[in-house]
Amino acid sequence: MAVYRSTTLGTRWQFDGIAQLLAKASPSRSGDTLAGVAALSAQERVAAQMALADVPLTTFLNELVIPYEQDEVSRLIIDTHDMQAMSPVRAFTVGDFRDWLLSEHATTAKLCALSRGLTPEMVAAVSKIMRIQDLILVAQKCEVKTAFRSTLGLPGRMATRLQPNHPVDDPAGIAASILDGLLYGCGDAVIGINPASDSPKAVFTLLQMLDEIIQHYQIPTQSCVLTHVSTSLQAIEKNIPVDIVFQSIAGTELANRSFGVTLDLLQEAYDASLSLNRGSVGANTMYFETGQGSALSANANFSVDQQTCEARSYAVARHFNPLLINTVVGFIGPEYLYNGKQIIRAGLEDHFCGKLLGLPMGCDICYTNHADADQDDMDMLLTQLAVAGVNFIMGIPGSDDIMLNYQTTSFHDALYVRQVLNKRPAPEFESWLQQMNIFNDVNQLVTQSRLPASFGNILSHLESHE
Amino acid sequence: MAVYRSTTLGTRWQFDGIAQLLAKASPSRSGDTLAGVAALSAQERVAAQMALADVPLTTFLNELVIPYEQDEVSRLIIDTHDMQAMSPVRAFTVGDFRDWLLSEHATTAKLCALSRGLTPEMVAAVSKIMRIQDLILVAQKCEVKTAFRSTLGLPGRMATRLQPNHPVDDPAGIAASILDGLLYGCGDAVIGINPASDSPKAVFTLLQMLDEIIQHYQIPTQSCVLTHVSTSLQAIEKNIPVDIVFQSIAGTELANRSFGVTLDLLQEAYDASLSLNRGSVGANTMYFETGQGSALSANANFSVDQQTCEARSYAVARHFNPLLINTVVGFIGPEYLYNGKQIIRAGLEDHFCGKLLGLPMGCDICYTNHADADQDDMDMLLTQLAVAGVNFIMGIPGSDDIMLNYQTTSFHDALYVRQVLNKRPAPEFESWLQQMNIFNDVNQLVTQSRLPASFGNILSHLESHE
Amino acid sequence: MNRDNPSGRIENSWKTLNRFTSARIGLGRAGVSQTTQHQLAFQLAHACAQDAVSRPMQWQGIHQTAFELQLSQLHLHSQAQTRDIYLQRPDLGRQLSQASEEEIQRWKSKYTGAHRCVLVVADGLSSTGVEQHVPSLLRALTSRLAESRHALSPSLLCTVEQGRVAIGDVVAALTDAMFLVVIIGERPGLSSPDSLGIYFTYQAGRGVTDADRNCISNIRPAGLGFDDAAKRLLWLMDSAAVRKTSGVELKDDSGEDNRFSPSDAGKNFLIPQ
Amino acid sequence: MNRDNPSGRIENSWKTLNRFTSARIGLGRAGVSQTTQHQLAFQLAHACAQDAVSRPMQWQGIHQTAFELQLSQLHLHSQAQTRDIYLQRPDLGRQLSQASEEEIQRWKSKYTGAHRCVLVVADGLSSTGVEQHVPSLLRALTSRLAESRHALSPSLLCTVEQGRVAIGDVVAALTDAMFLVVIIGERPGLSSPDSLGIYFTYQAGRGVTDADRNCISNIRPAGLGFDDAAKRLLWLMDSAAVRKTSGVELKDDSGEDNRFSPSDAGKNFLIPQ
Ligand code: B12
Ligand code: B12
Repeated sequence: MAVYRSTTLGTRWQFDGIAQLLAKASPSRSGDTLAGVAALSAQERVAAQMALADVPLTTFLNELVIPYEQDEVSRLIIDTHDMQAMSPVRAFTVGDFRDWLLSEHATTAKLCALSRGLTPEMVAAVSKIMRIQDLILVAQKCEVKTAFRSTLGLPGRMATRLQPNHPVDDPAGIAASILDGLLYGCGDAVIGINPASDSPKAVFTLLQMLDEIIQHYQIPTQSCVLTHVSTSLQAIEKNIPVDIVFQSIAGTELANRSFGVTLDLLQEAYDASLSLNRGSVGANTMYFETGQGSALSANANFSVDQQTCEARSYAVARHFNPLLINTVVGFIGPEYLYNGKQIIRAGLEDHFCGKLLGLPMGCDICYTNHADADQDDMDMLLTQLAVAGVNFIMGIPGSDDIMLNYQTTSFHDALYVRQVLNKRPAPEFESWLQQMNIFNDVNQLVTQSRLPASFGNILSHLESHE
Repeated sequence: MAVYRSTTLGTRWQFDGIAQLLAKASPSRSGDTLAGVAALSAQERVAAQMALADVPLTTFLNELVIPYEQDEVSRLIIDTHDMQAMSPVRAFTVGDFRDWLLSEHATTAKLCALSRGLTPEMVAAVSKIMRIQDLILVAQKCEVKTAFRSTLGLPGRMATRLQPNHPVDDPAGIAASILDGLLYGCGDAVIGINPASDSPKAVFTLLQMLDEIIQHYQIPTQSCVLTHVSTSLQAIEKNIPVDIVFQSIAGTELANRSFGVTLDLLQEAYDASLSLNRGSVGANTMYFETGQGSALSANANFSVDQQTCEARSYAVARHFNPLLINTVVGFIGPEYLYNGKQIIRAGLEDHFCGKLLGLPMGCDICYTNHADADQDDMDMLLTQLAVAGVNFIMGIPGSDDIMLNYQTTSFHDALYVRQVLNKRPAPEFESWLQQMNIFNDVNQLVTQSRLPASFGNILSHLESHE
Repeated sequence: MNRDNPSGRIENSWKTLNRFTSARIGLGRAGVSQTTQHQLAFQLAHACAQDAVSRPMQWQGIHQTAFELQLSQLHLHSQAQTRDIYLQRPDLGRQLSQASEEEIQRWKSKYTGAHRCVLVVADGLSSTGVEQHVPSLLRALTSRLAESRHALSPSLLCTVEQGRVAIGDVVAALTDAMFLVVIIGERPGLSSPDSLGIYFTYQAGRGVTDADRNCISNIRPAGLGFDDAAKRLLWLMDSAAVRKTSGVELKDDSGEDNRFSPSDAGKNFLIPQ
Repeated sequence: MNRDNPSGRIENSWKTLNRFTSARIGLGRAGVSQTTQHQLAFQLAHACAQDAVSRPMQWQGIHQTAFELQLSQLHLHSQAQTRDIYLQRPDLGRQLSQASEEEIQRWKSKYTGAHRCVLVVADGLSSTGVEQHVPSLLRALTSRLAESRHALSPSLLCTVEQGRVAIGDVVAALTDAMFLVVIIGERPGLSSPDSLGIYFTYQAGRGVTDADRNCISNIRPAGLGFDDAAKRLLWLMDSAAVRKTSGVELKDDSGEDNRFSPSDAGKNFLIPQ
């Protein structure tokens, strides 16, 4: 195992192996402390960052944080690395790499071309020696475009996932949330339901329902039911209309197994979804969710710090050309990200790492009630991610998910970003919103007290049926 | 004393007097806890916010937080209140006022016209029931333009104060920092030195020096030496070139007295500065600094919460049509704002309150080494204030003030904002930067390794003299 | 607060749809933002939800019910001694204290009947939910399990303080149970501070992962009913007994109706009939 | 780290001007940002400066010097018992503990000589500065004050643990001193962890405000020299004795040269001569 050294004001430090070096160089967070891998003092952390800054990028191709033989994610990372694409930064140390990323040399085009030449460990490493403003500035230069029925990731735009969850998957309850979301201009990234139940039958009902709505109102968006990938496979077999296939993933083979998935299973699902050919403007068919701490929480982190594990999950995602990838940053709880500050930094790191690796990053800007965080923290992360050019965020009625029991961004929050940073929805969805009289032609919300005529008389219908 | 009441889930709460209600409704911060006025639980805080939301705005004209007879700041607030200007919001409660501010009704023009109809207590009150995104969204709609030799506060622009402090006011040391700052595009708000010494002679030397530099390089900016107002008066008497007169101010008469100032003294200084007529594009001649906690730290807070005290200092500032007002938000230390989160929220509150009151708000985005804060916190506040449209920020070499012993924004930080949010300098200064070959015509920094020719051969001159 | 409109507030007529969901729909707006009223209501709910996490648990009701149901009982403790430690050290919430392990061993050495199924009730993140709803859920479960074709009635109920889901694995290993049912307080939501989850594992024991479990979640009056939950669990257990597996390989095909009661519930009213 | 340029770093030739200032000038840039090297150097300095705040104070050196200078000494404590309390409760750092008040009273009841001036040394926010520089500053002060026309040599030196500036007022009140000189550790800066401030008050006592004090700040080797500081203080005290006031009404017209030593220092080189 390689040994890394540095000296600060006369104190000499030593780090055993690249995984330890990465962990000690990580900005402070509770999950790394829980895992026993965090730096023990601020000085030790800076010492590790200094040593890390001197590590050549190529080291990460030779010294793996989890051995090649032991982990299929490691194998995927190494086997798909594109040495040609890496050439502009191949001679760099991590410190040089940071400087280059910030420099005028690193244009949008160059960054796009570079992504397949980068590994998760390289981007995790450089993120650890970056300030928040660096994470924002570089991410803003990246552009990752994907499409299915709407085009996502275009400059000046930000999309939203409409998340109409319900504790017993009741179609009327879900329809109510969907209507509310659409009337607030939400849903261009995907209309995606987390099903409370694992029953295939319930999942199929929801898939059918979403498809009907999208078709009936001709909404240029896609549907997704966030069930286990194996259930989506069943649905596809049964000819249930599946737009986008979802799966939670993590950065180690073992953690993925605890989620009941392998790369093979994901490949199978990806192939199946592609075969359906349901996209109109593009063929990105997968949706992944990740979040710092999931590997550790499954006892499958191998002493790798949680941010590096997270970046490794992006290598898994990248292999399947997803339409969306979402870091659900404060979702698990304070065991992994203690407070608002840790959640904010983690969200910006994840977005940065994902974008550099060429992924269509979104962020579920969220917190749980057992964490030391509140709406102010979410506003901070939201505003900064929007400046950094996040592809999409969540949209949920009044920020309150009544099934997953956590708080994420509301429909109103997305509109706040549209207003203060002039961020537009996906182009196809934007036209639809204008047609439906939800937005006016300068993209201001015009929804008033009553439903726009474009929605017909569904409400009075309902009343009369009662 | 009026009593305010509310009920939360069956618990009944009572608040004695408007000052107590305001204090209990304040978002948590260490200074209010120190003062013994903070809410004792999250529920009590929300209960106070609910009661506060129901208070009519006119209440603040009748029930003062410090009695009229007892405090000249209270008298100033009441005597200069413009009832006519208040008419659009006169019938509102604090809660209505928040909704109106967020609504489309509150346009830039209407907000400008309203400012003299608002008192500090009204804006402090509404800020307490606002989330961070509200503080940003509303502040962004406000526009406060001032001018002297440069025009500040125009939309799409953000200025910087170049702060070239030195521990013994050494002119060469100060010149080195000024040059560095100019070469990084900094200094359009003011070139302002905090003198280490209180000696009038040293202050006069610095004033003379700044004037020479501005004249020699024809820089469309103004100078300021941040000495006590009485020393600036001496300088004016002695015909030393004074552009802008500085003073630290607070929100109560007693706190101002501990700073050695009264409204009369400030008026005298204001009149004297106006008489000089040195501005070329405008006649705003005053620069004030404030910061939450200063009244409490002078034992002069009268059990008023620190954010309300801070807003009251803006009434003092407003009376003298300042070119600049700067909330030095994390400057005093953790006794008043404990950590990054408190500093950030306070900075955004101050900016919001100042802008609503019609003031050209800037923010010294800063922290001390005894606070629980770091560069990441500063990046967060910086990014959000820039979105909110802050008029100006500080610029200092490498964020490190070697005389005041604290960290504030660097020249680089300002450029970060220019890049990610496309914020331009003051128009006159922008032209100058382009002439001097510091910025190119799309406002990108072009400074390279050597001095631009426009600075002549001062460096080689210096070498040859050694 | 003045509810009229000079302040520019816009209300939403469709907020009446909240008869179908407790989601915060139809809130209206002030500009693009939430109105003061809803903003403050949210803040209050958040203050209360945070309190719910640290609310201490009262076990009497559950012990009493278990007694009435004639279940053998053990009261156990994880290695997380306090709430504070529990929140910071999930690993400790997954391990039994030494004393608790010994207690199980004592029980086992004495127990002579057939023992296939163990029930574990852990406080998890919501003492409110566990306290208020576990008694009803226990009644529903025991009566449904009694119907089982595979004789799945539990022979032991373990209540665990400061427990996480995976602590059940240890209990199952020590008791040699083939069927493990963990009932646990889900983390409290803003509008759902009282929700329960059931995690079922066939042949649990150390080394098991979450992929080996099935989950029935959102059990509470405003969510999945207690008897519905019991029926689903019964189906899962019966199927596990036949297929000899649980987790991702065992889909919940119970076909239980997951509908709400109100008249129009269950219907996607967005598509005109 | 590779110091060449493919990474796009730009260095600044004028960084040599750092012979005039310890400010972080001429850092160069990566795009518009600080380079990795400077970014990490800053982080290290910050980690160290934070440590400096909590570093415990060693008083021996100061006591020893005072003893050599034949100053009467009292060692006192504020009401802030620990560093932690000190940081959160500035009000307690301004009050003397009961025991310390009594100690002063005992001293006063015994002291018979003429007593006009009291010296207070408080740790303030930088134990480093106080420990390292107060001995030299004390020597400079006592020798300068001995020159005073108004017989201002201090008759008592009080060292105060966990003290704020205003604690001197209490000492002055209890000792009945006319001249109060507080030497205190300024808050540590990133590049100046060792700075001292002197706060002087004429006729201090309870009820005095900061407007009544004069301040001489940034006393340290890289800032204002000890003897220069002493000269300024002497001037302030002499003038206060004449004008019977201190604070904003007493401007520091001492005219002391505040120049650095290096050859070009003191010159505004931006204006070609
Ligand atoms: C937190 C959470 C997670 C976290 C768990 C990590 C952690 N340390 O807590 C993460 C993000 C990793 C996660 C992942 C998944 N989850 Co989940 N999760 C939750 C959530 C929001 C709260 C759970 C809780 O409060 N537990 C109580 C505490 C005290 O338990 P704990 O011991 O601290 O934590 C354990 C459990 O949370 C368990 N767990 C969490 N999710 C799931 C899902 C399944 C199927 C199982 C068996 C166990 C399990 O894993 C944790 C570690 O052992 C629930 C929603 C709810 N209202 O409960 C959904 C929920 C349980 N999860 C669900 C699903 C579907 C998943 C995924 C299968 C999604 C996917 N397609 O990949 C994955 C994989 C799960 C796995 N096999 O490991 C569904 C289950 C539906 C069902 N009836 O089967 C729920 C109900 C949400 C939903 N409707 O989408 N989840
Ligand atoms: C913090 C600070 C403040 C804070 C004080 C509040 C607080 N609780 O700390 C605030 C922002 C209110 C402040 C205000 C001013 N300050 Co001031 N301040 C400082 C600073 C940065 C640190 C002081 C320190 O570390 N003290 C040590 C701790 C342990 O003491 P403390 O008991 O906790 O705090 C007391 C002192 O800080 C004192 N104090 C702070 N500033 C000043 C200024 C003067 C003239 C006096 C007599 C006392 C004083 O007031 C505090 C409460 O009693 C110094 C710079 C430095 N390097 O020291 C400048 C410094 C002392 N301030 C200075 C000045 C000029 C001012 C103002 C007069 C500016 C103005 N034009 O209005 C005002 C008014 C001061 C007053 N009369 O009250 C100058 C003094 C120059 C001189 N040689 O006289 C300094 C050196 C900075 C500078 N060069 O500009 N200040």
